[in-house]
Amino acid sequence: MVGMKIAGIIFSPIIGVITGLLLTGAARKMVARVEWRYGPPILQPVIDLIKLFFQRPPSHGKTFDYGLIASLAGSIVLVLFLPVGRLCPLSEGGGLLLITYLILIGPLGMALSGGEGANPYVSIGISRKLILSLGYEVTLLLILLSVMSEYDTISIFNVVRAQSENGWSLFSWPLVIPGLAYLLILPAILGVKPFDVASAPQEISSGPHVEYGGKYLALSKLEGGLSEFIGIALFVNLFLGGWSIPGSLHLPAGVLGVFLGVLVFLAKVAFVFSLNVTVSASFPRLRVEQAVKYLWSWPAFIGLVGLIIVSAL
Amino acid sequence: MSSIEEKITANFDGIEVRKIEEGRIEVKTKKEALLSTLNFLKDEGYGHLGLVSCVDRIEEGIFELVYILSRYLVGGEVAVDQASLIVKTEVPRGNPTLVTSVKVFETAEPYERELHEMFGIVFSGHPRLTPLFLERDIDLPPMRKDFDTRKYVEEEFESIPPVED
Amino acid sequence: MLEAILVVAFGGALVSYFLGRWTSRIRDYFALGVWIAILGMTSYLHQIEPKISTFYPGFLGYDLSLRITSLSWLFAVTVAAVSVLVIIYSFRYIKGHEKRNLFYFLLLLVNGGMMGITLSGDLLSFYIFWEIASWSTFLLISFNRGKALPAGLRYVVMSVIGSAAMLVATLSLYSSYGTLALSDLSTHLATAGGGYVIFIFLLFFVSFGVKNAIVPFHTWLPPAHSEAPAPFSAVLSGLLVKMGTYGLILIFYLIAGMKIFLGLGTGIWSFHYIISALAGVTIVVPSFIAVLQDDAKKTLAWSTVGQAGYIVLGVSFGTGLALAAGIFHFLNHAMFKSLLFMSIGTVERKTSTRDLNELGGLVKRTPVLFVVTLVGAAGLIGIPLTNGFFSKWMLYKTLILEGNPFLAFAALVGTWGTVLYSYRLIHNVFFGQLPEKYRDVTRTSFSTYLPMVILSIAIVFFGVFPGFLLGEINVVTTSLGFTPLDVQLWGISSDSGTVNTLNILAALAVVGVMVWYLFRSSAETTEVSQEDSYTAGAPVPQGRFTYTADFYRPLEKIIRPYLKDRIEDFYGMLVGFVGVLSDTVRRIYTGYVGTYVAYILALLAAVLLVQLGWKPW
Amino acid sequence: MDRRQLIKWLKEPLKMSNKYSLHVVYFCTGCGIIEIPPSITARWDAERFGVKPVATPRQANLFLITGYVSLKTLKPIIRTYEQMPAPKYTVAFGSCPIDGGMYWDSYNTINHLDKYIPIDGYIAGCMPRPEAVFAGITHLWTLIDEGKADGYKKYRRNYSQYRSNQERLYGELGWPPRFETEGLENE
Amino acid sequence: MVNPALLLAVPLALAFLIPLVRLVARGVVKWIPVFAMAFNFIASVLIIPRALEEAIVTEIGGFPAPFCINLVAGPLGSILSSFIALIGLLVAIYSFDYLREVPTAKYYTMYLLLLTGATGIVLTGDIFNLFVFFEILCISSYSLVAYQGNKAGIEASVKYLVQGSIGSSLLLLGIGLIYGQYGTLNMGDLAGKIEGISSPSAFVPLVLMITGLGVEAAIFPLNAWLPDAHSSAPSSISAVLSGVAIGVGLYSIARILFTVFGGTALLETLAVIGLLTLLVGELSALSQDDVKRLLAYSSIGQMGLIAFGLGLATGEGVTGGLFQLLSHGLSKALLFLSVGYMIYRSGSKKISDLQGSWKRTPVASLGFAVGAFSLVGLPPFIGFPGKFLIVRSALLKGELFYTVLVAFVLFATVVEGGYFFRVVQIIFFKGTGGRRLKREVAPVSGLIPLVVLMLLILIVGVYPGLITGLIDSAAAELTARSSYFTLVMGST
Repeated sequence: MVGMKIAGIIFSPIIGVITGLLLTGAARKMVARVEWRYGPPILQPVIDLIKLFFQRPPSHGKTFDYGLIASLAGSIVLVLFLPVGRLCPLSEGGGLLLITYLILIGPLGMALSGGEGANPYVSIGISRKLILSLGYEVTLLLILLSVMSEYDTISIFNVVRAQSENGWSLFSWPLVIPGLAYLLILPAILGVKPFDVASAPQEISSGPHVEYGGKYLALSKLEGGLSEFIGIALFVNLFLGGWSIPGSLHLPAGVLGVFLGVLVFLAKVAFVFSLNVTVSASFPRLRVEQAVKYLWSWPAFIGLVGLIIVSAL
Repeated sequence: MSSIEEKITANFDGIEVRKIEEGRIEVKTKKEALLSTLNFLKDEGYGHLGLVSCVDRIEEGIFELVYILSRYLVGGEVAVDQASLIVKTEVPRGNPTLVTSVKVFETAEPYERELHEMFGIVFSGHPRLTPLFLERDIDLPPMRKDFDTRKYVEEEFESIPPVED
Repeated sequence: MLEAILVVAFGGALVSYFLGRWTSRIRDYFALGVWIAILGMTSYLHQIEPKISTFYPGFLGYDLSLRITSLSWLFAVTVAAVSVLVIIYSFRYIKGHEKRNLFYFLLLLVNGGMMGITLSGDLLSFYIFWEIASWSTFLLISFNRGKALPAGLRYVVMSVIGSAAMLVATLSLYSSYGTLALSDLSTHLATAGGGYVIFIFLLFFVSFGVKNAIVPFHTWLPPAHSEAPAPFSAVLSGLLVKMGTYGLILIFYLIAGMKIFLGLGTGIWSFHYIISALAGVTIVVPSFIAVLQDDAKKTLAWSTVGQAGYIVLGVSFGTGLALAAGIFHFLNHAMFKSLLFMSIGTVERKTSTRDLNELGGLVKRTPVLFVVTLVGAAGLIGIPLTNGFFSKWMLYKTLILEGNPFLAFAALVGTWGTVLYSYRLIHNVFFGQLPEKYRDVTRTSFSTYLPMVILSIAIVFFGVFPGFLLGEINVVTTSLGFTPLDVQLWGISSDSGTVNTLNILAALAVVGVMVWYLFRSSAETTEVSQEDSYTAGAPVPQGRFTYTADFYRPLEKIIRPYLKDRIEDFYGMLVGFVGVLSDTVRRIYTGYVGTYVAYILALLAAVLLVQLGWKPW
Repeated sequence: MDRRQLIKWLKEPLKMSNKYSLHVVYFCTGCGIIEIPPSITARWDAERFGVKPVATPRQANLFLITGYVSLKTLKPIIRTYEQMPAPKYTVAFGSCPIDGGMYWDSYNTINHLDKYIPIDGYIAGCMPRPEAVFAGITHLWTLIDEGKADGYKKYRRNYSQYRSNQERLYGELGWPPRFETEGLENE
Repeated sequence: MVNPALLLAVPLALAFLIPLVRLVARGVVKWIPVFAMAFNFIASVLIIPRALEEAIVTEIGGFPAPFCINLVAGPLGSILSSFIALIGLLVAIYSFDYLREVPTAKYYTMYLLLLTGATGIVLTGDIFNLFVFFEILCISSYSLVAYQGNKAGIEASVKYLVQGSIGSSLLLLGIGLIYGQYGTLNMGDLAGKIEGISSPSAFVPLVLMITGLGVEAAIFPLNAWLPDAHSSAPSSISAVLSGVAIGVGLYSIARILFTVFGGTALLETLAVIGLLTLLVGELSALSQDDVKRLLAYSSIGQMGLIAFGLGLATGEGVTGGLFQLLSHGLSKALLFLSVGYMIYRSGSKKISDLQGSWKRTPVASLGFAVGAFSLVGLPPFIGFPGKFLIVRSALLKGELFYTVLVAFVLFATVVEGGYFFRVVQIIFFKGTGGRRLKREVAPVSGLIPLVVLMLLILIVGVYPGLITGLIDSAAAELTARSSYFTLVMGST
């Protein structure tokens, strides 16, 4: 078991970061394909990163640097608590409640560092980000609570293990409703096109990133990719049964099993992501009020109904 | 309903009214009578001041200011003859000063600023005769015919040396 | 020892007043010395077995006694510690004020009253110290002129109503059991009828609810906290509001005992569930009202109402973990809320404004203040390495696993309201362009930021090693009859879900260093001033380039209509009614002698008539 | 991504990454900007080459000036150029930035833009078509390869001359000099 | 051994000596009331220990018991007389040079007469003698109310005169009926003779006497004179009136009800009327903007509270009532004296003009705050034990009716807190914009009574045990009707 833990500690952040980057690359490719364009090579984000790390950017002070470092560190640490396939190094460290709070560190770190940039676009971006997060957080909390009270545990590892025994929760009765609600708010959690009010390049010249130059932009791109990965990984773990394969066949034990588990997990993540990108490629950007009004109407209602049913059963 | 020409000649003396072609009438007036003419025409329904521009007749030594008025509504409904009226006046090149027509037509304000900047015509009573387009203050207003633009470019821009390593 | 504490506390207050009239420097250090001595004495009482000592034998037929139990020790030490820090902070804050001796006298009186409340052994001395603390709070709230007066009046009327309720409850307890000492009250109450217990609980709930600002009684708190002088509003919201919690725990668990309190009523309509539902409402609504406030102190005041909701929810939910979470959150809230009030007070003193729409850019002028406020706000939100997180985590865990997710949902949504307003506090005060008029803001002096630094270190230390506090709390909960929690230094480990702050710290540290190294090793950066910012090529407009006004305007448009405070209008209507009543009554004295004589004869005739008619006498 | 490419990547990642990831900030002055939308969208798709428009000069490393530069727009151009992080390249569209083009004798147009900011490459044509833009960009790649696209180094080296030219043009510029002007011939 | 009769004789003699002394040496005049009251205070304090074991009964006029006028100085009488003497002494010192403009001898004579009347009522054992001293008290207070000579003063005293005289005549009518009925005027004798009050022959005189005394004791419908009288009288006088005069009136009602008629049934209605007075007093005080009127209404309220306490008829209730009587006397005297100071410096009686007076008159503002807090019943001050005893005895009766009444009492306390704290806020924290007459600093001699009263309020508040012992025995004497009878009659 300890080997798995160490493997987890080393590999799951790397997997997280790489898949994050690949996801952004694939997203740009898919959006291009939707627009009948060839689109950049999949590894374009990697190239961008290398270029950005060589640029000599301006800095606005201590918080400008360390806020961003804290934000990226927070997101990477979050991946340690999230089961990536079978790798879940710190699973007993606090479970879903800790994850809901760790999710906060990324955006808050970014907001702190952007804040010192002293640019009005940053303030507008941050206030939109927080309002939007309030919008989708109401539904997300309803979903998490219904999952936790359904499986009667607060550790996400138990949730995934329970799903590997009796089927994915997206297709089990009471949890299909929260699953549906989660799908509705997924673009808002990822901050993708219809809901990317916070870092809209055209309106507020990419909000908090307005003053980010070379390595600052690189770190924020890494953190962006990672938080997208986390958003989808949470969905996959809660509703698509993490590393479990549908039907009765089980993964072989040992290192091969772990490897396969990770692959299955990543496949699910890729599928959900592509579903999401096609949605986002064809939607214009909403205003903040419209986004919050939408998020507080249908998804919240569905989430509430889910929670009532779960707590009634 | 007598045409506009008789009306103008009836009311003002020392004014020439000429019909260039169907729908365009030219009115030449003195510098001093300009405001009263504009007022009169505005009451006649020529409520829209299209343009104020200036022609530099260097050989006669005058600036010819051209006001283009047009009329859309007569007594409330659309006017039949869409005639546009061209009011001209002359100002000596020596000291080109004229009373501003902003009091009659507010829309004249930016045009008069531009004429002041480009031709150096001083409109007395104008709310703000500040520079409008030019970034630097040039001693001779550039649109005047005696302004040699090649010499100006030569002095100002060519004199700046290219950057050698 | 207990009597010594109280004598020193109240004596210190009096002496500091007269000392202050002579020289202010000696008074400051004297007050500090008094309270450091008290802190020493209380912490010396650590881990002693509970003992009772009567300090005043014959007060109107009772003997007033003091009593030290693990619960009262915990509250007493917190009171002493926070008041030491507040006194240090108010050296500089109140330096120029003309009535500073009065301020010191009242501040020490309030702290002494709170020490008395926590150490009192029977309900009468509890009531006496409660009253002393209340009226000195009233004087301190209305200390600054202007809007502080109506706020002080509103506070004092509600607190007099609360104390009247407590007086009736204490005396009806006395009339039915003949004794007021806490220890033997619990034996009597065990045999009491359900109706009587509910009557007593309701009365006590009214008086403690007023002090603890639970929703129906919370309307006095926001104006009072925002108008009181900063050091006192730190004490007010850090400690005084929590005396209500101490009272609730005292009545529900110590006197009535767990069985009775949790046994009242069944299911949804059980007494403790109604209080937790009320606490849930107290968490959600004030947190969102706090988001829309423009005045920094008002935001903090509304946030105190919200956080007090957490504590009451923990206390009234009924499981051992919930009570531990409630008490732990009280300690945390005392730390980070007094820290935030002190820092906002310093900002207000430096820039003479606390309107969030005008402040900005102070991070460059006062970096220490920024770091300290950041830690305080992190504690308020509950970022994992701060102590706020740990108590909230415990509360959610027990709420979910005990099977009522809706309370958990209310608490979690309240947290998100906290995230919004605490980030706005940081952003609007410290970030954005530094306006011209704050260019020459000086750095904070040592005696101002020392207490804040100590508090921020405490927040992070207890966030990383909660075991120290949890050990104490465990002793308290077991003494109240709950099963002890399995407490480690780094957190709680139980089969249904453990949290280990050490591995969070380790992970964050390692990953942080790696990211810092990656950051440091890439191309070096050039320092740039705040004028050099992206403005699409145009020059930076001086003074009009900061956008922190109306930070959450889009959200405000959506939720403003739902947050109208109907309770406040109800109270306004009540006061209006009393005013009308008093006007009509005043009409009786018409001013004509004829009517007065008529009154005399009317009374005489009425009495005689009644006697002739019905012979009642 | 054949083997030769891989070796090139490993040998000089800076050049390669700069070549294949040009984040562009367009300075839409004059008539050139109408050529940019078609070059980004479906038909010509600049993103194939890693050329992506970005919101702020801070995030960009390619500065595209798309037309004649009047006296009033030169100031924002200088500010934007100086706000971009260090390895940056500038490309000018059309003939007007070269020597003023058809406005060569106008009192209001800047004739030789490279007297005020370093220009790495020009794309000729009185508004070049998207194909010409891509030709320009691919040519820029070769310049980067040979290390000749070092406009930003030249600017820093001869900043005093640039600065004096700018001040001669405007008199007083309104922002302090970006680099210390005396004695910076190293670099 | 001090003969209680001296307590009356000395102040009376000195009162009439004052005009003579004024002819001879003007300066000495203002010292005489101080000597008189000092003597009274020392004498009554000396009487208390002996009176505790066994009440001192002295005959005046040489006749045997039922026919002579006898003074009964029991624990109740001695405590109240020492209380009256203390307040009188302090106010005498206060009005040393407070009324510098027109302190003619008439002020001091009237003042001494008022106090002798009060002491006489407290000590007397004979209802007619009670009426005589009652008259002395009323007449002297009429004249003192009009002392300032302004229009409001005269009008208020005329109203007071009209109602007072009606009250006295009713009292005299009651006494006549009783004398006709039972042939004796001695309280002890009457206590023996009157059995029940249900028969009209006993009930009618009782009601008449109570209504008569009620006018002076400010019971609800009868107290219409009090707001004008107390607010337009000079502050020192209104301090004595509120502190002592109405308290003594209430004592006489209690004496009539408890010992002479033994009408315990009527006590419950007394409690209800007391509550009514409390509510009316507090509510009408809420919307006042003249500070002395506010204090006058609060005196009505407090009298109602004391009547409510006495009306509880249990031993503890009466103790609470008497304790509240003393605490009200002290606090109200302190309030009126400090208000006198503040008005003296700020020039107007309006509350809004008192703002910032903490800077002009710090001691007086502190006095006002202490008095206000003790009247509202906050712990370290004397008001708290008073209110506590009353509320405890009401709850101890256990009936629901009384708990409801207690709820009303507490509502009244809240209202009282409301207006007192508003005034305290205006004095201390409103800012220094108030009107400021350039009168010089008030004389030091005025501050001594304030400080003494403050100390008394604080010490008795913290250690109520000092006087609760005395008050318990006084309450016992009041409620034990038969022992009074044997005391007075048995001694012959």
